[in-house]
Amino acid sequence: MEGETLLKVENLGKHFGGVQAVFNVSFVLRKGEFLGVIGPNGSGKTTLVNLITGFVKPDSGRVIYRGENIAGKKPYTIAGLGISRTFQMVRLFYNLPAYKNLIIPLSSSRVKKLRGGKYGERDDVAVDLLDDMGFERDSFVPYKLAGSLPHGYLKRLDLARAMALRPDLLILDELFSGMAMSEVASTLPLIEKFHEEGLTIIMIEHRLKELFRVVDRVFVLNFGEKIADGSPQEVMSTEAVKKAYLGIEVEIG
Amino acid sequence: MAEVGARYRKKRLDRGIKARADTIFAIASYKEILYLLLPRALPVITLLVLPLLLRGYWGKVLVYSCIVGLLALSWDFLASCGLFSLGQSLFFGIGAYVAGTLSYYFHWSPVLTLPIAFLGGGLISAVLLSPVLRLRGVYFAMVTLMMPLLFMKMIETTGLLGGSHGLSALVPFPNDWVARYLAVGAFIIVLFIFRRVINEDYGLVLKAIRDDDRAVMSAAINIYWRKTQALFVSGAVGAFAGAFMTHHYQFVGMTVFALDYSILPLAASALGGPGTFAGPALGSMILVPLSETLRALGGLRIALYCFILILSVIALPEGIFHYIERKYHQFEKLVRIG
Amino acid sequence: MSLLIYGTISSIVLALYAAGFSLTYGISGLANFAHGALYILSGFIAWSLLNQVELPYFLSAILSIVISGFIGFAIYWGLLLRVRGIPLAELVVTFAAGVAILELLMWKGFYGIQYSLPLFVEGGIEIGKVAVDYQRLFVIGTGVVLVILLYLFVHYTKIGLAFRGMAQNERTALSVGIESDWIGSLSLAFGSALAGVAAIVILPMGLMESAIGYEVLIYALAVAIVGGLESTPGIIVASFILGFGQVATAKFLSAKWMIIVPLVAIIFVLVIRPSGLFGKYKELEERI
Amino acid sequence: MKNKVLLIFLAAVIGVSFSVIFAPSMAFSSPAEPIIVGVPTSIYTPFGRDGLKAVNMAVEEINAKGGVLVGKEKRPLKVVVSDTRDGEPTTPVHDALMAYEKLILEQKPHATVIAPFRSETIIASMDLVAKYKVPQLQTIAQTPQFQVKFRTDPEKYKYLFRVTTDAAIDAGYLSGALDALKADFGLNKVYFIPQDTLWALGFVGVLRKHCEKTGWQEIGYEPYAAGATDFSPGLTKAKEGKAQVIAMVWDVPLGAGIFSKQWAAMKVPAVVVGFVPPMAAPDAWKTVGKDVEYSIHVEFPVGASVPLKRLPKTVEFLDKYQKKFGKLPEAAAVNSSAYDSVYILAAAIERAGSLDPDKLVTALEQTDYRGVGGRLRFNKDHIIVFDSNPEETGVCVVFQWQKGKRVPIYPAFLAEGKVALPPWMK
Repeated sequence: MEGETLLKVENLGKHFGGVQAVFNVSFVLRKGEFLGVIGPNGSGKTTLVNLITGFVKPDSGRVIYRGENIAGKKPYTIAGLGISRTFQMVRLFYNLPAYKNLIIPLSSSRVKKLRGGKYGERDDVAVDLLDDMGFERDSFVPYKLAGSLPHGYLKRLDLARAMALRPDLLILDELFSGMAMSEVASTLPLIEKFHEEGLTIIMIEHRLKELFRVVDRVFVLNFGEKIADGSPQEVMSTEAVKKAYLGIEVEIG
Repeated sequence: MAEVGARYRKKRLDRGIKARADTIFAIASYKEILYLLLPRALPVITLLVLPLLLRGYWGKVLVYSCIVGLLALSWDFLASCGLFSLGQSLFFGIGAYVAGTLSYYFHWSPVLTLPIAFLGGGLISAVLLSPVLRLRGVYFAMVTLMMPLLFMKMIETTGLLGGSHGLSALVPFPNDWVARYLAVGAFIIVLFIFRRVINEDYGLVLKAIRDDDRAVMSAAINIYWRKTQALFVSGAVGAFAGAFMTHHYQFVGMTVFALDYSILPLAASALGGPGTFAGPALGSMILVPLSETLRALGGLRIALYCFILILSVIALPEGIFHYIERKYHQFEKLVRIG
Repeated sequence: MSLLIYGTISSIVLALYAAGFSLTYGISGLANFAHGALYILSGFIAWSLLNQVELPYFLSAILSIVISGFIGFAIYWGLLLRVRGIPLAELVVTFAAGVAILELLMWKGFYGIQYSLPLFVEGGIEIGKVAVDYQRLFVIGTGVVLVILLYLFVHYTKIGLAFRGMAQNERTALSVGIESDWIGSLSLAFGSALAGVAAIVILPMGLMESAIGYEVLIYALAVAIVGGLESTPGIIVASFILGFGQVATAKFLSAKWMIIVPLVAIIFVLVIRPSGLFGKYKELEERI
Repeated sequence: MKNKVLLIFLAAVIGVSFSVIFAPSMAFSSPAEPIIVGVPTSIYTPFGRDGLKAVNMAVEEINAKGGVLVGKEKRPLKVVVSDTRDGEPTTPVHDALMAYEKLILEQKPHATVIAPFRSETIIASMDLVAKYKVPQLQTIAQTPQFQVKFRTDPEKYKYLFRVTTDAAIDAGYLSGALDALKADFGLNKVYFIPQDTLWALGFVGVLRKHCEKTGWQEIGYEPYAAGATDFSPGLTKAKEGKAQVIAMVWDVPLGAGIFSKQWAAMKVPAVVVGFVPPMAAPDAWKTVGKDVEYSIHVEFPVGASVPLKRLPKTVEFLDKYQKKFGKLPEAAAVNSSAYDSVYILAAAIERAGSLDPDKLVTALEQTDYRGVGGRLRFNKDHIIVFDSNPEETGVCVVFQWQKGKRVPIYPAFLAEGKVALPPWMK
């Protein structure tokens, strides 16, 4: 699928003390593309996300989003440009009701621009969003304290929080980790739906099976370096990847 | 009751008036309306009546309580977005000097100086402290602690703004009633505006910044700008308090930056329960009259605040307001065991 | 010449003020706002031991240092234990404790001309036509020795290494069996003792007054902010900047502008490099 | 459990405070209702502490004689104290004013003596006094701002009186001592170190003018902040410039103490002349050390701490004081004023025959009282006139430490010795 370039990462690099977390990584992401990022633990996936979203300042390289270099910009600026992310360890406001969690992104200037948030309306919007995520509006779930919700719900709440920004690029950092099979099964279609609606998505995942079902392209990191990039089939057939994932054989469905 | 206690036990229940969220109520009767209004109406009425009852010195004390109350409120507003100040006297002093200068050199009346001090004070505070906002942890507290003390020394040594002699014989309030009701009024208004704002989306964001600034940033919200706004609001309120005292005593001197104006609000907030505004307000209404009754002790009073402060931080972190609130919303009944 | 000498002196005085504070903070992340109070308190303790218990000067000096160390220790176990780990609560408690101490001193009437520690050695000498009294030279000596000792202590003794472990990473330190509360209390004790040392060498140059407690705290904080909270070199450099700055202003401008120096320095540093000259810039640079 | 305890504690606290709020003000009536004399001052400072002792002494003496005659009946005096704490530089002036106001509103004093310590508190309190019309006889603060503000509205501020000297007077006396030094030993190099507050600057200002006129050579003039803690720069300059006299005026104990010690330690070969309480105090020999020897100080007014053979009243006062309290007053200033002010007040009340403030003020204005400080009369600014003749005005004295004794050396009619030059300057 040929679309205009949305995000262009050029030999990005970052090290913490001695550890080279990300080394000279480059890739191009087209509009409407669904990119999966995989790699063994500690291969720098999360750091890559932090670099793109501005939570960590890169030592070298550029991140070009819609033609402008956003490397080293503040996280809120980047988010304001439409790059929204979820966290591997969900960051939520546990002492707020679930739906109130969405008020924070909804009251950002970006959303104001896109949606014109008049007072009082936001609560309804929040509840709608949660309804889409599977928090039935008429149950008590959306109004419960976030802290009292089970882990699966929190993950989806985090996703809802990310979506509340009306992002152009959604980055999912191991969304499925710790989710029950059934929850994954119910969440995956949501994400596919977003994609079909034209949202560009980067998905970092350990559950290769689910990942490969939805992504167009996969991109493998190992020790902070890109070792493969391409369609799931070709990627998994390359030697390097086989070595990296020693012993894991994946059937591609 | 002993034999009752044998076969019954106490059971605490929340009054079932709240539906779903905190903001949504299911009101069934006048009784419940009263139940909701009483805790809000009662203090207001009391505060409005007190100036008429109190004679002589205790009228002054009421005014002073309100001033400290304002400082405590401004402290709590800052704290609500994670900015922990040890120097409310900075805001107090800035306001006092803005008003004092205008009144001394241009003989402007409070009608002008108070609003100017309110806005100007907020502005100055925000500009002065905005660099610190980028830092985490104790930095903000440290800087806010030193700033006023350094300002005090600076005015003393350089002789600027009247130096150690201060500016005196400033324009007073027309009469005592104006002063009293101005203080009480400002106090009530600020209290209710703050309580309202903090439950709005705006306040929600502020509290979110306190809880987890990264998550807020990932929601495309410029936390530094929000913090600066909070700084402005808090500074403005503190400055108003200072300006008021300036006119009330027709004098402003370097000691408006003194530690007392930082400790009192802090102690009041810790005692009443930070994060609720009602708590700090309540706290100052207790602490100031208390300290006046103990004036004979001289310097010991300050020490006493400190003990109260320590005690409430260690023993009752939630503050007395939360406690009262909880008690108000719960009722106990005896239920038969088994 | 006199600029050099007196600049050095006041720099070292500042360093002594700040040393204890930053030591405690560097080790256990405790901002001990009772520092100034402990400083002047140990001064008064020494005074009472000297004039009321009538111990020899040397003994009462040592004792007062030890005592203030113990007070720090006690503050930790008595007050801080329950709020440990909540930085702001810690801060309020220490701050309140400090102010309480100062006000109690004031209230007990420790105020007046008679409260002053005698000089260690009367008189002074001339260094290149600049008169310096022995006490001030002694201050310089103490400062230098102290820094060296601290370095050795932190780098070569078991407990010192434990301190560093705690400073670097609390969790791992715990995992290798370093007991956090124990270290924390010790760090506070050491910090307080250092305050005591500073008091003993500096106070004889003048009178004692509980108001000094606040001043010491201010300067300690100023130095810490300018230098960067937990970095020892930062403290030293900062105190030299401020010290020489002040003396220079006194010499070339006028004595009354001295106080402006720290204020300007702080504002400047905060604008240029908020975490201090040598401080690690802790804004977002952490893995999440 | 802890919470319960805390809450009980708080409940008690609230109870107490409110019971006090609504309690009617205590107005017990006895056959002869006492005349209330308020003392709103900072009772921790040497000035306030010893001044208060002096006041109590005077009151006891008067009551022993049966009290003060108001109209027909004799009424005793009663002292009520309120600590303004304003001696501590960290105390907010507002707080001091509240303490003062509390005293006025709750104790209802008929007049106040001594009054606050710091100049700015006095200046600020003037409006308070004018508002409540309670005559105030202040005996500590000497700021020239008093006259300035007084003149802006004499009618409004008429309730304020000052029973002590003005900085200019003290300076005048010191210039006399300087002249002596010049005449006897040909000293002519002076270095000025005033405390950077109005009264001290005024004080030294007068000295400087005098020195210019009389051909002294000014080595340097360096005001220090009242909170200063290091005088080495100034002292070094003085030493480098070969100053023979260091004119020092300082009232804050801390700085003064540091100065004394530094001056001693640095062995600056010069005579200290001025007002440095720690060096002038009776026990300076002990606290500061033998180095105070030969230093010259002014005492205002006479009788504050140095007994003068030529003025029996001062000896009498200080003897009584020493008998009563065990030691002489600490500061070489204003203690006798506090003592005199009570008698002035009593006399005025008897003249007025009533306690009505305005009548009292008129009576006070006619004051002509021969007290410890000399003959005390108010000028149009409500300040006691001081000059050089105890028969006509109030007087001060200049003394020098000689062999551990404080020897009056100036003016001539009070001198008990001649000014001496330190051996290390010959």
